[in-house]
Amino acid sequence: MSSGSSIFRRRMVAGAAALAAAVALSACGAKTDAGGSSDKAAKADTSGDTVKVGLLNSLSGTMAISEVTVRDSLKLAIDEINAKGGVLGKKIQPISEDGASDWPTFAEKASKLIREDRVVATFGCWTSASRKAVKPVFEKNKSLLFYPVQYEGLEESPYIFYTGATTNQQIVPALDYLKNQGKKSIYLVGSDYVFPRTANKIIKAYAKANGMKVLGEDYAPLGSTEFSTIANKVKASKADAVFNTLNGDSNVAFFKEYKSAGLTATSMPVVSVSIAEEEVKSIGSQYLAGQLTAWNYYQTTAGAANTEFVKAYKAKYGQGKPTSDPMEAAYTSVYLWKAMVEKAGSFDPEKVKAASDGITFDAPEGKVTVDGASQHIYKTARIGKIGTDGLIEQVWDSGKAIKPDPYLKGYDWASGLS
Amino acid sequence: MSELSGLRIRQLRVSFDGFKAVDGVDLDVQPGDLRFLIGPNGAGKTTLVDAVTGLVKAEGSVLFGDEELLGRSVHKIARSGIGRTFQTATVFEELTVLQNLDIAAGAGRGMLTMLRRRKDVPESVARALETVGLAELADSPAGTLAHGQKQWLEIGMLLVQDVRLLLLDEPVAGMSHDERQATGELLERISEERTVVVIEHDMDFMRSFARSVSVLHAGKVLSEGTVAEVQADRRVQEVYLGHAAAGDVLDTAAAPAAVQEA
Amino acid sequence: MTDSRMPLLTRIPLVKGHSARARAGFAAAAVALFGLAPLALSDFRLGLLAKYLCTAMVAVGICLAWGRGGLLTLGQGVFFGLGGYAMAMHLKIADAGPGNLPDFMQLYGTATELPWWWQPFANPLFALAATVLLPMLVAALLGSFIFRRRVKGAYFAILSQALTAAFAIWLIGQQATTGGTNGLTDIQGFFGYDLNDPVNQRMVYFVIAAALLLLMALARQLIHSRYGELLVAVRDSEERVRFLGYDPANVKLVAYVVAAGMAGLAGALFVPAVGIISPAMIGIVPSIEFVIGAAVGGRASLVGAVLGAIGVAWAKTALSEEFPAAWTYFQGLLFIVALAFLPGGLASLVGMVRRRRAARASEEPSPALPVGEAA
Amino acid sequence: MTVILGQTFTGISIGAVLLLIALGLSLTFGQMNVINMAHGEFIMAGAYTTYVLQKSITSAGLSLLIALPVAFLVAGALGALLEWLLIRRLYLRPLDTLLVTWGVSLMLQQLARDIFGAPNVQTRAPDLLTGNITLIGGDDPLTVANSRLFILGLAIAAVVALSLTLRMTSLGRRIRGVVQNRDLAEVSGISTERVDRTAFFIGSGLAGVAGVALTLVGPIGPTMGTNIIIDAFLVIVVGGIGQLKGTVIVAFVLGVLQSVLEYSTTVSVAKVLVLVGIVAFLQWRPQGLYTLRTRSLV
Repeated sequence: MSSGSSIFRRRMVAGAAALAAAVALSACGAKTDAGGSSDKAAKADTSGDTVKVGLLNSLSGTMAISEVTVRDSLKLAIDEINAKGGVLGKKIQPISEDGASDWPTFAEKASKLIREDRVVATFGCWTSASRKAVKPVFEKNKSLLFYPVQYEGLEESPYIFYTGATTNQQIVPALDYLKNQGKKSIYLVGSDYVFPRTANKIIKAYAKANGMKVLGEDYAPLGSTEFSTIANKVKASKADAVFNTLNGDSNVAFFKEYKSAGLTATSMPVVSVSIAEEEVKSIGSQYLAGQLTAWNYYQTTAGAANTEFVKAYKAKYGQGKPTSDPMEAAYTSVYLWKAMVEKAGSFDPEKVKAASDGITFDAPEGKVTVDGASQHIYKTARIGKIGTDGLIEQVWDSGKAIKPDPYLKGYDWASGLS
Repeated sequence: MSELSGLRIRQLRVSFDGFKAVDGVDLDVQPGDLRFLIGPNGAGKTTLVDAVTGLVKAEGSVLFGDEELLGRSVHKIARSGIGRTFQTATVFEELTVLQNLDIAAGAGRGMLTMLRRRKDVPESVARALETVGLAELADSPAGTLAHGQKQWLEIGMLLVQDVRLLLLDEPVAGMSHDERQATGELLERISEERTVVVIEHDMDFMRSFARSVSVLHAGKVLSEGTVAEVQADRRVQEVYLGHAAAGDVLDTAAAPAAVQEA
Repeated sequence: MTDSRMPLLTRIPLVKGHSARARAGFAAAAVALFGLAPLALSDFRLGLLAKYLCTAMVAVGICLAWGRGGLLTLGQGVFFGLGGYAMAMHLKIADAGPGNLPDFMQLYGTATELPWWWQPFANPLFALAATVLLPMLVAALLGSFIFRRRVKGAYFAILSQALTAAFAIWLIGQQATTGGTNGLTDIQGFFGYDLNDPVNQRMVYFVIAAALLLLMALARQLIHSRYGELLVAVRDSEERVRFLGYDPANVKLVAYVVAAGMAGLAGALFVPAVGIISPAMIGIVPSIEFVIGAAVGGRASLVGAVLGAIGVAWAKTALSEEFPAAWTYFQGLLFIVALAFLPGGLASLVGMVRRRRAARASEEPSPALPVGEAA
Repeated sequence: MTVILGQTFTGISIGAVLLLIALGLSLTFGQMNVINMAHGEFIMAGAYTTYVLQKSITSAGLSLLIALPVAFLVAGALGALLEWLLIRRLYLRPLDTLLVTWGVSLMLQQLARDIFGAPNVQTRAPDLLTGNITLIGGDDPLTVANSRLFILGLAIAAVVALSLTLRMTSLGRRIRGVVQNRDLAEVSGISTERVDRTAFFIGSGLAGVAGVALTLVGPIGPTMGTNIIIDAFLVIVVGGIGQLKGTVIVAFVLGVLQSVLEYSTTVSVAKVLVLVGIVAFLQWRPQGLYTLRTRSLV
């Protein structure tokens, strides 16, 4: 008995010591909060020759494929700005954090960037879920996030600038295009998450008001790669077109199945809103040629600013790397932030916000303007057709930059949506 | 100590995918008997014990006292006072001898007792430790016991379980001569208060300790009686004892298997 | 048939503990958690530690179910999620205020009032009880089916993994009422306390630390009770236990249900600590990550499992920040090394060193403890 | 009517994919009673083999045909290596094996990412396999995709080849001997070590073949294995250990069930329902559809 208990005691003591060590480990690199605990908003550090900005992207996990390209193009913009002297005379020092495709991790890393690294602004996030996860963190700490991806709208956070398209700059124009092409019925296919479900809600409202029929609506779990049943249903519906909000791997399986079912871009075109140049590369133009996409930017978009952007990107990351809409929006977001800071003459988030309205930038997609009220930007909608060479050729654009309307207040048919 | 009960098996049949492992066995074991079941490999001995203890499904009838066992689940049969051992000693190797016995003693314990710590050694456990001669090793992990000691521990577990019928599957396989002798004497003592059935290939051991013997062959009872009666049975000699060497072969074959699995 | 006689390597003797000494150990842990950590760590790091401690709470249950009971549950995410959602549902209702719908329902849903299955969670007592009881109830239902039919070993592991996948898919599919992939986010208050206030965040940390110690004490009591001995017996030879007159299904069920309750509590406390619960915490990958911590530290050792869970969670934060690719290799290596070559986890290293030292000190062979792998 | 027939065909084609994935798994699970979580990554290895071969062989059809045996060898070699390095050391520890092979699968995925990049890669399918044939013409035609027919044919061929190997060759007899009674097999002079490794080689090789087939219908990327492997495990669990017929029947039944439920509900609900069905099934047959009876007691 007694020998047993002494062993146990030593074990517990050792355990406690180890626990203490673990605690010390997690303290590594920790800085104590200077301002004390009552200070709610962490103050960004602008005292030195450099200012830190956060880059918050998934560098691992399922979303890494897409988000790494965004991080790369953010770095490109930062390098360019630093080469030309920085912002307000200070060099930008990017702090890159991995959101690991996991929403709580995004929240944790956002918090770290703001409170530990004291960044002046953060760029990143891709999925709506990750944006929703970090939104309270940025609001709580009164720090700015620049979000570069097209999304489902219905959001205006005072501390987020949205440089990707909201629904009235991507989905609604795409529907207008289909309507003008004489498509009377559509079938909705999407991955099972927030963006497709919300987008489809808007599409259904639009269809109802515009005399289009929605013949079916199917969602596949994210990562799902078995699409034979959905292809059957789509085929049986005999719709005029398919509106596709699938994400990632699912697109590959869907288009392979689509072609196998004998459906083609001429018999039943598919409009996709999540397929950019990079995705085309991984699916294969064999399956995609002739299908449509809706974005605000393509690698082929005309203009000197884009030629330069594509050239710079390829020079930095390799000739084989295509540029895409979210990458362009991310690149643009850094320049927009720079312009706001310079106009405000300060890195202070409140002053930057106040200075944001009307800021313009000659972006690769064309001239963009910040709408200070919604903190979204004016963007031109573009419909593209995927060519046999894997590039996307613009077949239609909205002519002018569309004013962002995240809550679709300007559209009567959308009044019941939120 | 509870009252002695006997075992009464009628027309027991067990088949595996058409193969009749036990094919209409009638068997009576009197209360307090020390019965040996012998027979060549594949005769159905172990399957018979499996059927009685609920491990395999069987047809027919198995009465213990006047309780019908067939159709009950394994642990319910165990609770009605029947315990068994396996060809390979299966004790809980990571628990101590004492803990092994304590678990065996505890099937009837209530929730509260279970959730508390063992404060002292229950009396039945202490007695069993003495009976099987493992008192010295009470705090050793069972995994460190020698092969023979594990078999004794298993028997001890049946004692604290307070079973009225012990079914032992080759308890002396792999034991030294002295250990066999000790085990045999232990079984004799136990059978004063309980009914014991032993499956055994060791003919010497059988001859020394069996009170009665049943010979199984091809899923049926071939012969039954005292050692002398069975030995005198021509049919038994033919299928089994007749091949003089058969018993020896079986003995030596059993040994390495036991060692390997220990 | 499968692995009821898994020759385990976790040859850690069941030590007869002395509760006074154990209390000293717990006191030391309490000092570390309540004294040292808050002093040494910034608010941000303390928040991280709170998150790690939540995974450690799950590890306590895994230690019991897997380390002691041999039930490799690759589905703890289900119970973590149930607890987390139960808590978050209440907090969302409370945030919205009486008569209002939680924000995401207004965005994605069409309902004008709370779905019926949300309504009970408006009651704080119901929600609190549900965080623990709901996972336990689900585990009891599942377990009584699964164990009674003797689904075990790898079958059980695969089934539990499939269940967690199914649960995550279901949650995601119900966007209007569960928030879909987003989960329940933007949680502001915790029973009247503003979670944005760092002081309250600290309080949440203390609650979590206290809960962890409580669960460890509970698990320790169970492990050292007669039940704990029986559980090990069931792990090592289920059939044998059955022949002793026990129903092993019940023995396993208790461990499974308790582990589920612990995961549920962990999930519930994760919500105020991180401010979000989402299906990302529930699927196959997070469920298996709960297991790896316990495996590295030592699945059968309570302290080992807890430290392993904290250590792995910390390593994930630290390494994935700098080297995301290397982290994946490292994680893979952890699985391989911990399970193939050090199945008792780090705790078994401590044991080995101690035995060697004891042997040297007494110049006698060490007490007969079988070391290494059988068979 | 066409819908019902169409969904049945779809189900059979889903089942064929499942079967092809699960076939090798069934062999390794039956052989050593271990769940190999890295099986999905062997499938991935097969798919990447196709991709690499297409870089040097431009004809899509020819490269696909060559990829079949090459992928078998590549994945088989990986499997044998895994068996030799790790799994044989974990004999009788199925749960540890499961987690260890999960670790291996993580590392293999990352390796693929480092070699081929994180994004999916594309392969070209031969034109013959991207079309379809019409079974019932008319207004509501019933068509079957050629790629699916190819996979069905491949799955049947694999089953036939495997079962002939198991029945007719001495290797097969040795494998079956070990599956039924390892100790006895060992005592009778069979080198169980060599049989184990060979079985693992064949089982993993079949995963490679499945990977080649999957390039026709799904994405080719580092995570392609994990996305489909759980379904394959369920096939094995429900089918039972060590018997091909269980795997074959269950793969097709699950495929049809999945496709019918998907059609009548949604994909998510179908997945959940199938799982609930599996739990219910295991209540009825806890060891799966078919089990080998052995006389081992514990």
